[in-house]
Amino acid sequence: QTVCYVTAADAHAYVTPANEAIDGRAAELGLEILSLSQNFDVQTGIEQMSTCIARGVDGIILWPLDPQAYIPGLARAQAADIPTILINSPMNEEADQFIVSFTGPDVYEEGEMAADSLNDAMGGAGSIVIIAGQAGNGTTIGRVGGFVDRLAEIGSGIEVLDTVNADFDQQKALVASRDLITRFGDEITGVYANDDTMARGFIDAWLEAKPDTPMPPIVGINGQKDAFESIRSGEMYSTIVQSPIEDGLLAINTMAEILAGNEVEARLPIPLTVVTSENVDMVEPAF
Amino acid sequence: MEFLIFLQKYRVGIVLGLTLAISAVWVPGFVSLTTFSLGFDRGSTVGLVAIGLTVLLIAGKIDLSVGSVFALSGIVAIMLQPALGLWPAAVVGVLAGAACGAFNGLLSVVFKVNSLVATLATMLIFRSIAHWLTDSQPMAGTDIMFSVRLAQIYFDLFTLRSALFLFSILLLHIWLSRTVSGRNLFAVGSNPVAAEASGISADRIAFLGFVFASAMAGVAGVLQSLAANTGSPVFGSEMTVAVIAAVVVGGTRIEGGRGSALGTLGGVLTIAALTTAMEFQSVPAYVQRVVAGLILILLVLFDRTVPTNRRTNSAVTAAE
Amino acid sequence: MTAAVCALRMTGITKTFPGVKALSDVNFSVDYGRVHAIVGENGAGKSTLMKILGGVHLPTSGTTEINGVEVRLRKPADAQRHGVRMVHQEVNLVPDLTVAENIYLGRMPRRSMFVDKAAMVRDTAAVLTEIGASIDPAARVGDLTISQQQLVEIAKAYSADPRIIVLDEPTSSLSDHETAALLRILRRMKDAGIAIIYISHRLKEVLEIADDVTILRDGAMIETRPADGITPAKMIQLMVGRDVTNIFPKIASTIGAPVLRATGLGDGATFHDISFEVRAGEILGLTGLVGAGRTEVARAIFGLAPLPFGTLEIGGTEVRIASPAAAIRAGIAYVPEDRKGDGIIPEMVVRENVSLPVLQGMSRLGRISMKADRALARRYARELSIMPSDPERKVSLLSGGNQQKAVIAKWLSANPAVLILDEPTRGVDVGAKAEIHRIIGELVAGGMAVVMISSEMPEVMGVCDRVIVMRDGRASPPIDRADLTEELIMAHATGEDTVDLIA
Amino acid sequence: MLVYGTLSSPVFLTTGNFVNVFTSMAIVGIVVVGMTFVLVVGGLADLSVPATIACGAILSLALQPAIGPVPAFLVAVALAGGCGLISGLLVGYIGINPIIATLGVGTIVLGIVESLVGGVIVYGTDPATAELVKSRVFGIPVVVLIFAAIACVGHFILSHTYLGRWTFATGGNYSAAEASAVPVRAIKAGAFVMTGLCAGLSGGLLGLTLQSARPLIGTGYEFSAITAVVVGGVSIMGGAGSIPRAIAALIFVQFLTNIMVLQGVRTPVQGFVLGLLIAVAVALDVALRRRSVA
Ligand SMILES: Nc1ncnc2c1ncn2[C@@H]1O[C@H](COP(=O)(O)OP(=O)(O)OP(=O)(O)O)[C@@H](O)[C@H]1O
Ligand SMILES: Nc1ncnc2c1ncn2[C@@H]1O[C@H](COP(=O)(O)OP(=O)(O)OP(=O)(O)O)[C@@H](O)[C@H]1O
Ligand SMILES: O[C@@H]1[C@@H](O)[C@H](O)OC[C@H]1O
Ligand SMILES: [Mg+2]
Ligand SMILES: [Mg+2]
Repeated sequence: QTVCYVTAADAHAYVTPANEAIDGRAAELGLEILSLSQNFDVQTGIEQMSTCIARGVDGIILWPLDPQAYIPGLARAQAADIPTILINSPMNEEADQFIVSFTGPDVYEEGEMAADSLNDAMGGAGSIVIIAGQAGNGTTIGRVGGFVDRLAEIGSGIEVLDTVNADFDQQKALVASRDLITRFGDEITGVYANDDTMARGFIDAWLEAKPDTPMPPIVGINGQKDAFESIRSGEMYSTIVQSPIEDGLLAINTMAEILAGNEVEARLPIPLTVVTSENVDMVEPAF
Repeated sequence: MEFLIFLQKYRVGIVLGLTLAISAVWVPGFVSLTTFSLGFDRGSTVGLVAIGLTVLLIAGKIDLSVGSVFALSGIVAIMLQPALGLWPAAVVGVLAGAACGAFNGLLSVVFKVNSLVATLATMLIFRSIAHWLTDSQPMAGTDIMFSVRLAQIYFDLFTLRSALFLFSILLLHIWLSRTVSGRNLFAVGSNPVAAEASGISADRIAFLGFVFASAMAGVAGVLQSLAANTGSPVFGSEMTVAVIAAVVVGGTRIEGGRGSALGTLGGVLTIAALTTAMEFQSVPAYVQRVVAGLILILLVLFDRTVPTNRRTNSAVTAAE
Repeated sequence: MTAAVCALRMTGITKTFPGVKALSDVNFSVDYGRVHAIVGENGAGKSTLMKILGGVHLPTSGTTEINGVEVRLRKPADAQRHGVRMVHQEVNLVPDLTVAENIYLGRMPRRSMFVDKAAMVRDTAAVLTEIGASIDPAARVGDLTISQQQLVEIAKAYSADPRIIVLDEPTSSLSDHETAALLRILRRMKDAGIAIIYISHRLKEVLEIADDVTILRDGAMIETRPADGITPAKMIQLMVGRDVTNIFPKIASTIGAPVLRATGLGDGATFHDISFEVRAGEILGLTGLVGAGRTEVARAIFGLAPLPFGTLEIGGTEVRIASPAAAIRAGIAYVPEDRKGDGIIPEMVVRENVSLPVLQGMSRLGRISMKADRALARRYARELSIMPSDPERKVSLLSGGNQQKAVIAKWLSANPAVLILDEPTRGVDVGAKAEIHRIIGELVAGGMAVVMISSEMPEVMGVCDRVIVMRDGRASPPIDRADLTEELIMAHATGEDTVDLIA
Repeated sequence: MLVYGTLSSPVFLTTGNFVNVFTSMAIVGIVVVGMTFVLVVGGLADLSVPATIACGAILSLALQPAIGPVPAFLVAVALAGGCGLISGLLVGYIGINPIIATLGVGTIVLGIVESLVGGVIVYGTDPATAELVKSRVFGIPVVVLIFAAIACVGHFILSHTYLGRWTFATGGNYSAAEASAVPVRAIKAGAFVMTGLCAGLSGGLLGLTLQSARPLIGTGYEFSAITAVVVGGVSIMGGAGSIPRAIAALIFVQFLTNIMVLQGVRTPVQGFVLGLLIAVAVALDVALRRRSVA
């Protein structure tokens, strides 16, 4: 049986290991994977959905980069009796009727966890910048929304100086951080990055601009190796381990269940762990 | 030699035929109505924009801003839905596209800014406006079920969009080959001095060319936004290159004066077929790009190096 | 047959270009149903007068009346509206359109919004047959030869039902057969009452077709008279009208050994079997009518165009020249005829233009020695008295004549053994002309060998030691200075019988 | 503008801010040097820059384990130059429109480089190299020094050598330059090689700085570079321009952006201002030129 996998990108710190996990597991399960990369372009993804349907595959795993735009494609897939699940990023509720399941992290919860962690680090007061992922991406919306809501909920005294989009991209984060550091300088007493690659970008910008000033506490997401090292060295405060491998495995395993005719849950989360200097040596980095 | 000239003349058709033939043999499940209808549908977004760009390139100008106009028109069409209703909002979206074209025309024709530079600037400007209007967040429309209907396939062959594309190509073909204004377009792109001397206003035609190109990008953008029920500031950011490639593969010359509707159809279908076939085979995106790039370069190379017995006496300068 | 009103009356037309007075106070009129020829040397102002009529140029002063009414012709469309159609000296067609579309450009027959292609092709075929051209109406114009394109231009003008038609050297690239057909159609047009203005250097043709002849010289109208009873010799005398040797003083020089010897040169298309030699201290003239192939020969020798046939020797050793750089190394320099197109780099200052061919030589490790660069420019600005003498001026701001001097300076800087000058005085005024001739004279006096291509008879007569005349890509044997007469050159250039001409 | 910056923001006139502006300018600045050659020679624009940057970045990291950091860097830059050579041959010798040629070559080269590394993101294996490019000499970041050196070399070539003079001549009047024994084809091709090398160098430095490289790493640099060059008054029709002017325009654009950042102007508006700046600068340039001719 063939499964179409419309992934976010070929080359990305988080997405690539997820892709590899899916390919590897699919081989074990005897599933053929038709892997299509959107290269972070929604338009491309929408067109690739058509290819999947035309190809008459047995199932589709979609990594949505937009909460709405794929809905007609999902509807088409449903009309063609092709079961579709979403991986990693959520879509709006309207999409629910067209999909069998959404596997992946609870991104809203990640936002909340990040808020708690940063609030701890900053003692409940200070001013921060948020380096967000792609504008309009479901993950970005969830991670920023959960974060901001949680700060309000716990009555934190943390003020958000600015939120910028850096598209889950280290280099864009570097450029954006330079601007933020230029603009706010020492006013920045904390940083929330929507993932660790972007946290890395901020760290580099800070080291470049203020090599002699201590780094403000930074919270990231993903739990990748170099984030662990940064936590050890004190450059980062915490990260949230969200394993791309588990992300990928859950999706492909769920698809296998569906293809075998079994019922699956409409929402299947992957585990999340907050890592700080306290537990950094007890947890395995995600990748 | 005769043979080469034959190849040269029908190169788009030949390349399309080869693509289809090879795909049919090597790609299992490729030959089917569904593949055809969906491949066509996929080509039609790029295709509608390509129609506009074909006209503009024939007139000897270029427009890099079509991708931004694509996004902006779609946003306008979605944004105004609550206020105006779906169809009127769509019309205003297309008009917004045309207005962008008028601005391009103003820069290029009135202020004499080279079209490459002018539309590079407006590419940034229109994209900024798109971000500004949406606050950089994609914006949802009012009726998702309409989008689902729009994506429907009729008679196992057409979606609304692909039917519109095909119809537009037909109109373009008639316009370019049969009408006076169509022929004047070629004259302006090929030798503006001779065209002026024959009483044709080259400036007016170039201006209208910009308006048309942007209006077509507007049509494509509005349709895309309706189909996705989303107006997004990031839509169309990868589009311009794909469109230029399709048009040039279709035999339209970037220096102006030569091109055809059927060529553009061929170019769009070739690229759609190629992409679909390679995706069927799970060929990685970067390999797909190598193949597409090679076809582009080889066709243009072929165009340059196979001499028809032409002896051009009027120097036609590059791009503008 | 004289109509009640003149088709055209141009009164007191003066036209100045920057640095050149192309026309001064010209009066010119044409009647319906007559062929009116304009003759004159190159640069006499014929084309300029016609471009004013065609709405291409505005006159500096003077009035134009068409059909008895004064008109202002600001653009080609204005002239066309008044029934004036032009066949310009330079072909100006749209290469990517078909013959039929070119002929009907701007006025295609329509059925509602569509081009009535059938009608257009039918009419085109009819027009082409009428003027005796066998060209496919559906052919792409860019695929035609120059002479076919010329015929398309003629058909285009003719098919527009003009009241006044202007043909500016329409036959310069036509074969005898095509020319004869054209003259037939002109007679028919004349009988239909059209006013025809006909410009040609082929005097026999002029006499065959014209009713009236106007002679222009140096931008002034010399005389209009009926064609009856005028002879070619008389026409030439009126055209030249001055003592040639006085205007172009020849500087004495001693002629030495052959420097460049060309044997059997041919490019397989525009010129064939060209042989000549040019000696140190000598000016070899290369003349002929426009389009005879002289420029092609020069470009091929200089490595700008392929030279598949023949051999070149410099100072007795055979050289192969594949590029201008090779030509410079061999000691050949070439001042091109199209100053704007091939001569100057407009955005550069005079200094930068002048040193272009020798830059490498004045550089060390790639770095240009500014000292050498400046010195070179100053030296030539002085020697050629380029005005203004500041070498840091943008060359595009100089007058035509001074631009030409800058281009010549550029080639002198390469210190060539042979200098080929293509129309070195085209488009420059009389003063600058004399200067350029002086410079050339001094160069040969210094031992350089010069080949000068020129269409201007007086210039050729005045300056050259020997002359070869080209016609249709072939060269006459050299004529020594002692034997030179304008009639002889004309005879070679037009291929007409000398006896006929003198008679 | 500098005055405005100083008055409006206390941060503006700090060394820290200046160092930042120059650091973020350095990478695109190196590309600007090459792109100036392309525009001056009449080559319209080199759109393969994103691909050549990626080539430099990806290969200088990917080849590190195999051949060591320095050779990897050199090979990456050389291959980027080779990519420029292919564009140059197509444009200069075959006469293909530069837009098409560079788009096509860029697509192909990027695809090949990606295939070589299996299409995934590439990480650095030698952190010392990152330290090196991020280090400072007399307080000036090394990348800024490299940029300054490249700019000087570029300016020297364009304005003081015969190759530069030939570049102007070729762009100013192709057939006149050809008739003046300038090797026009080679000069035209050379401008693209130059840009390939510059972009490769930029990409290599970028890769070493980030210690990771993705295929899309160079996206947008071509337009930033063209922007600086045309705002600097280099005509896209060729034949005029200078590297100091292009760099002055780049600095202008960077400080303009910097001031906008300091003022909290949102990113979309920055794009708007930049677009308008290009349009107005070029329109003015055209108008002034026409007046001086008339
Ligand atoms: N661009 C061109 N394409 C094709 N044929 C041409 C072209 N230019 C000139 N010819 C033809 O080549 C032949 C030789 O032209 P050439 O320019 O060498 O003549 P010439 O004697 O130098 O005349 P001129 O006074 O125009 O310089 C002519 O028959 C002309 O019609
Ligand atoms: N656009 C122009 N700018 C400057 N000078 C010009 C221009 N056009 C023509 N001239 C000059 O005006 C004078 C008359 O040129 P014109 O072309 O009218 O001569 P002609 O009699 O047609 O010669 P030919 O027989 O060579 O065609 C010449 O000195 C010419 O160089
Ligand atoms: O953590 C992120 C993932 O969940 C998102 O969707 O894409 C980029 C990743 O870094
Ligand atoms: Mg003339
Ligand atoms: Mg000539």
